[in-house]
Amino acid sequence: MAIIVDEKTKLVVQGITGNQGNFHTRQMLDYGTRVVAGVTPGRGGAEVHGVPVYDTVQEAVDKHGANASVIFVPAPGVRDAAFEAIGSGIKTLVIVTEHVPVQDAMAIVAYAGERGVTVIGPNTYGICSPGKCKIGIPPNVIFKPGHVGVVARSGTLSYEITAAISNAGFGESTVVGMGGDRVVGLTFIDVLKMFERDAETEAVTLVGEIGGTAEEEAAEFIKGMQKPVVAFLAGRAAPPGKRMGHAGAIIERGRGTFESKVQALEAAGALVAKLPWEVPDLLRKALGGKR
Amino acid sequence: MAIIVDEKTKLVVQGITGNQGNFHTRQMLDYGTRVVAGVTPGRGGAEVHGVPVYDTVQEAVDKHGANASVIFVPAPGVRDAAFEAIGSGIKTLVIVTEHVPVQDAMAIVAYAGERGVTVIGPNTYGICSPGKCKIGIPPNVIFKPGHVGVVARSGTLSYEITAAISNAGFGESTVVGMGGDRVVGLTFIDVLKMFERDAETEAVTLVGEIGGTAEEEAAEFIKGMQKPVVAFLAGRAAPPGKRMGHAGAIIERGRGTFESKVQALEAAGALVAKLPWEVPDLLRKALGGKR
Amino acid sequence: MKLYEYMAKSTFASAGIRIPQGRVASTPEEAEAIARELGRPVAIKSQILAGARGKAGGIKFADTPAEAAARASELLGSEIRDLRVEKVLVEEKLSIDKELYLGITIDKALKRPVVIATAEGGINIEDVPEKSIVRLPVDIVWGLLPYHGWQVARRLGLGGKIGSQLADILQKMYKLFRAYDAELIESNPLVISGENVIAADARLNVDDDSLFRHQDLPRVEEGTPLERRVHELGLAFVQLDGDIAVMANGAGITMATLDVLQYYGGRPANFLDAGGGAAVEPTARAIEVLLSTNPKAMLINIFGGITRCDDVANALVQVQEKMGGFPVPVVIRLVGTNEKEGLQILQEHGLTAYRDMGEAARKVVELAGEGRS
Amino acid sequence: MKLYEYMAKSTFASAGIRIPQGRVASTPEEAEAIARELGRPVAIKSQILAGARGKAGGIKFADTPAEAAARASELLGSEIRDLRVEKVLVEEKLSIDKELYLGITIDKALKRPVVIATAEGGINIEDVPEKSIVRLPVDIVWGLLPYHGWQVARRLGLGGKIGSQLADILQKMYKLFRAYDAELIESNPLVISGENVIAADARLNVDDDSLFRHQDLPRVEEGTPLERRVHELGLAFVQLDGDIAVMANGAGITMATLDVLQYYGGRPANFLDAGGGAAVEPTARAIEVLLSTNPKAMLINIFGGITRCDDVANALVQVQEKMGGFPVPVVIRLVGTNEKEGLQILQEHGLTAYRDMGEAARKVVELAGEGRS
Repeated sequence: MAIIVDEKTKLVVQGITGNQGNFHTRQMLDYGTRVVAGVTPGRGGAEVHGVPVYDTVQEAVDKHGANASVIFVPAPGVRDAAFEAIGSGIKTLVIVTEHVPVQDAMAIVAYAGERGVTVIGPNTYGICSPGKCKIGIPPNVIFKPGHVGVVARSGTLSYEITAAISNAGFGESTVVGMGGDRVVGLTFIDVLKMFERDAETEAVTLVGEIGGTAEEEAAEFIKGMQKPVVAFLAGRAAPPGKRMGHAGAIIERGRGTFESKVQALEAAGALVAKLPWEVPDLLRKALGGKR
Repeated sequence: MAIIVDEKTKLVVQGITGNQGNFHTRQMLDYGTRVVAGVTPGRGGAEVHGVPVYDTVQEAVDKHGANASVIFVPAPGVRDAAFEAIGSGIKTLVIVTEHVPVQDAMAIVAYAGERGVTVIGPNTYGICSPGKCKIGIPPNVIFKPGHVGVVARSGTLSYEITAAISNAGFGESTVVGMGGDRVVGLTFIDVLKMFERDAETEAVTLVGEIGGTAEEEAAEFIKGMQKPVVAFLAGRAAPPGKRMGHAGAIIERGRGTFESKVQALEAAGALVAKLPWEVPDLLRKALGGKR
Repeated sequence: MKLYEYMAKSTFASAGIRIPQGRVASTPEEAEAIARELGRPVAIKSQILAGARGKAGGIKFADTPAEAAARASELLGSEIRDLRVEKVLVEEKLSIDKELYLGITIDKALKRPVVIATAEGGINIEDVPEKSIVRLPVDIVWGLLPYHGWQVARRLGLGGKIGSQLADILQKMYKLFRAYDAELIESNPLVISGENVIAADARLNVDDDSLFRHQDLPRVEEGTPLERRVHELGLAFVQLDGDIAVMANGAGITMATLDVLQYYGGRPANFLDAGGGAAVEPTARAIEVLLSTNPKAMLINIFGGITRCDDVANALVQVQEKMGGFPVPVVIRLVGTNEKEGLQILQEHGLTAYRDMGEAARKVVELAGEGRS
Repeated sequence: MKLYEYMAKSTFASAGIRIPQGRVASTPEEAEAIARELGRPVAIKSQILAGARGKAGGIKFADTPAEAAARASELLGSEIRDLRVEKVLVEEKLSIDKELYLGITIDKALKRPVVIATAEGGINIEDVPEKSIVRLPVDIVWGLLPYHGWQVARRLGLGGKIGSQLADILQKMYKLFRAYDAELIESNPLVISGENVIAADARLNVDDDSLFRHQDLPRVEEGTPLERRVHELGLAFVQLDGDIAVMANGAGITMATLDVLQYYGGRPANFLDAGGGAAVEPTARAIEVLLSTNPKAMLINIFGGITRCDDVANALVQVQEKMGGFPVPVVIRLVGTNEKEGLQILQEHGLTAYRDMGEAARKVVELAGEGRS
């Protein structure tokens, strides 16, 4: 099981001949991900770490059965690359590139919606179902196969918490980085639904932050979940109205404050950690309590 | 029963304050069609033949439960009017206007497809379920309630044949003018499927013409139909390569000839009339044979 | 509306698609001057609105400016495929490694644009076997994206810089297709010449119905002088070989009228669709034009819907009075909207009408002295 | 990137949206000249990147050119809402019948543009009750169509010519929104003045990530001088009130670092996200900038992913050597990619690092002399 990606995932790397694409293809191969092809238009026929390079995603799909793609191309080319992946029959699309124009992101998400394609990102570290498949850029060492589903908006904070979960002995079913941009493919609710259905997942960790109302909306769904949810939220110390790097992390009109998120999540039955490394303790408590 | 429109159809007329819109609103009211509202942006508050006029289709939908619309606005405004109807929740859209740019028609049809809206036209005389509802511009007198479904590409020829069917004593379940343009909302197959399912329809008359391959494609479907089909095709005398008024009626590359259409239809079991007024005779024969 | 090659090429160039160097010329002297400027062998191409010019002798080559003048002189004023050559395009003669075909048109069944391409360009696309043709339907909403160009290139067996250029050209052609409301845009041949891909020919047919938003485009007229006269009345008209003039209202009924005439052994002189709701004036003018072609007889077949029978009757009466009576027998069939009023008007002027299309058709064939005996 | 009102208004005008007559001025003399040209009472509006200028005294009125010069002189060089006024916009004073608000922004949850409008314009949109606000999500694929404008007009209770103008303005604003990759475009107030609808104010915020395709736009800088210095390094930076300088890699972890510092009683001096994979040079420059603000201590919190621990270590060592030792205590937490190499480099230069974020945070709070006792 696990969600979205697993040992059946066959990955194509768009922008494989660039520095990032090249480096992380090596990392993903080392992790055991089935990287079946790379794409760089005009570079068809080349090879990167033994992975064949094509001019089009269609060739990777037709010749290797690729069903997932990861995009490392520079921001101005992301829209085209994403549309190519979606139009060529890819079912899971991970967009690592940051600084993608938000109107491009809206178009990509709309097109993917029409075609039933799952989009992770833009501006995501990616996704990992430990022991099965890692797509994106997180360090290989932080993951451990297990039964906690992790879903996060931000990257490094998510590594921090995932490493804490692994080190505490739990391990993860799947770790999903939704991406830090204002418009991304998945919502917390999308991912929570998948974890709720996934037989391998016993508890869920949600890593959120101030700004927007995504956590408040997630709380509505959490109310009806069978599986326990442990949350950590960043931004308690952020002053109102200051932009904290993520375009999404702007406190607007009294909504999306740290307090409103904590309140909503706790009211929905989630346990909210005060410090990142408290998450494993709360997981222990939650799993003890509900099971 | 009948197909697409019936006594439950509530019509809004877009462009009701124009000459054509005004005149045909009167005709449709006389026929008994439930014309519940008209729309002309900037003319909200007016009345035409007792029908209230609004600035937006949304008001007609919200206040009167309009579920169908007919468009009489000039060609340059059709795209906007059609998008408004589709976006406002209208379910059946009849576009009478001719000379709509074909790229506009493609966009309208694509948008309607996304929203599950039935589009009749552009460049159609409309649709009539005799005794229940007439939308568009055909003369009221040619229709008679009955059990023959009529589907046609062209207008006046379709009146000719419908009148012949009425005069012969049959009457029609529904008469559908798909529209004479290259790109229109419905195909013969779409309409044949509906007639095949419609309990009130006992036989179908298909009025086609040279050009394109719509009749050949229809023949494929007719093979599997339970109900008998009688066809008439125009264009036997047309010289190859000459454009005969309908943009669709160009003979291209040996496909779409008169002979290929007759052959395909006869092979599928349809009876093909040599002259328009032979249609009732063949209907009599077909209904006698199959029933 | 079809654009001449030189017009289509100028849109290609404005979109950044590479075309051969050259210009259009109306006289042999201009052709010579252009050839001298180019300073190399040239192609001289008749500017007519028809395909397969090469086979018909419409394209010639010249090595020197003097030769260019001579060849242009042969072409200018001549008739190629029944069309008079008024301009020639004088261009550098390309060195050709490979000829491709690349076009975008509308797929009526799919209701969307479709790219058509083949590596076997330069000849009639109709003659290329189906398996050598690449078809790529385009989503009208999302448009033709860069990767589509690459998909087409790969399916034509092209890669590297040539593949990249082809992908780029296709993008630009699609932008033109949309920007100009094209029914068809194509390059045949699209030529691979060394490291470059060049549109050696260009065609752009604009949807007539969209012309209201293309005021910037030149207006190109097509058809015989007679056809142009009727088109100016806003009516659809095609000249045919027979001698029974025909007017009906609606394309389908007009075609069916020709079919019925032929069925009874008559030979129609034309297709004239008076359309839906044409007013008295253009209808009268159209009748006059038809009579001016000296047919043996004329058939007016009206089933009034938007078209009102009284309008048609008034048009007929107007022409009759203006001409002092019809020069040939005119058979009228008149039913539908305002039928009673129409028949009344005819009667007052000594004209009669049939109610039945078949009878009217048989009568006009008889009066024309044709038909089955 | 926020545009100044006068820049936003020039895009409005280029799209055909009516704006008040007037021009921007940098001196009282210019303001006077513009008022003279206009020949009527004027408004003089501070050009600063902040809302609610009116309440803060940033908008003044003048009946004569001399008065305009006096008012401009008061505004120019002053500080409104902590921002220095360098330019004023001198415009005709409108006669106002009604003030509307009309804007388009991005709805993150719906992942599409959304029109926001209210008939209660001219004040803070935040203060308008929800029921008076019209929201209309726009399909990014099909765009904002003419009828949407009419729907908004009707929901604001507008019809006739005023409704028609509002519908037209909304269309044009959406085109600007798309053309300029806007995050926000708005007019507040959009004014009904007699028979006209006029954008009395205009705002256009462009998506920073899209600037590569907007080379034509002026570049407007925002933030404190210190913030601008760090932004030039390509890093996200916000000044705060405390005295513990902070650098971490990633927005979420940086926010969490601030939270943890605060939890232990520390007061962070800034938010600095060194981002994913910043190179040695900008990292070193950022550390220097942080140290230049005279904090009591500094915390470097790195969980290496794309960011490599050896790069961060090298940046620290570079700064240490350049400054001849750190002026304040620097606490380093370093784990993740190339951790071993990073720790080795630190050790060679007499520096140590924590593995645990909590310990590092407690330590830096202690060294800053803060925290719970």
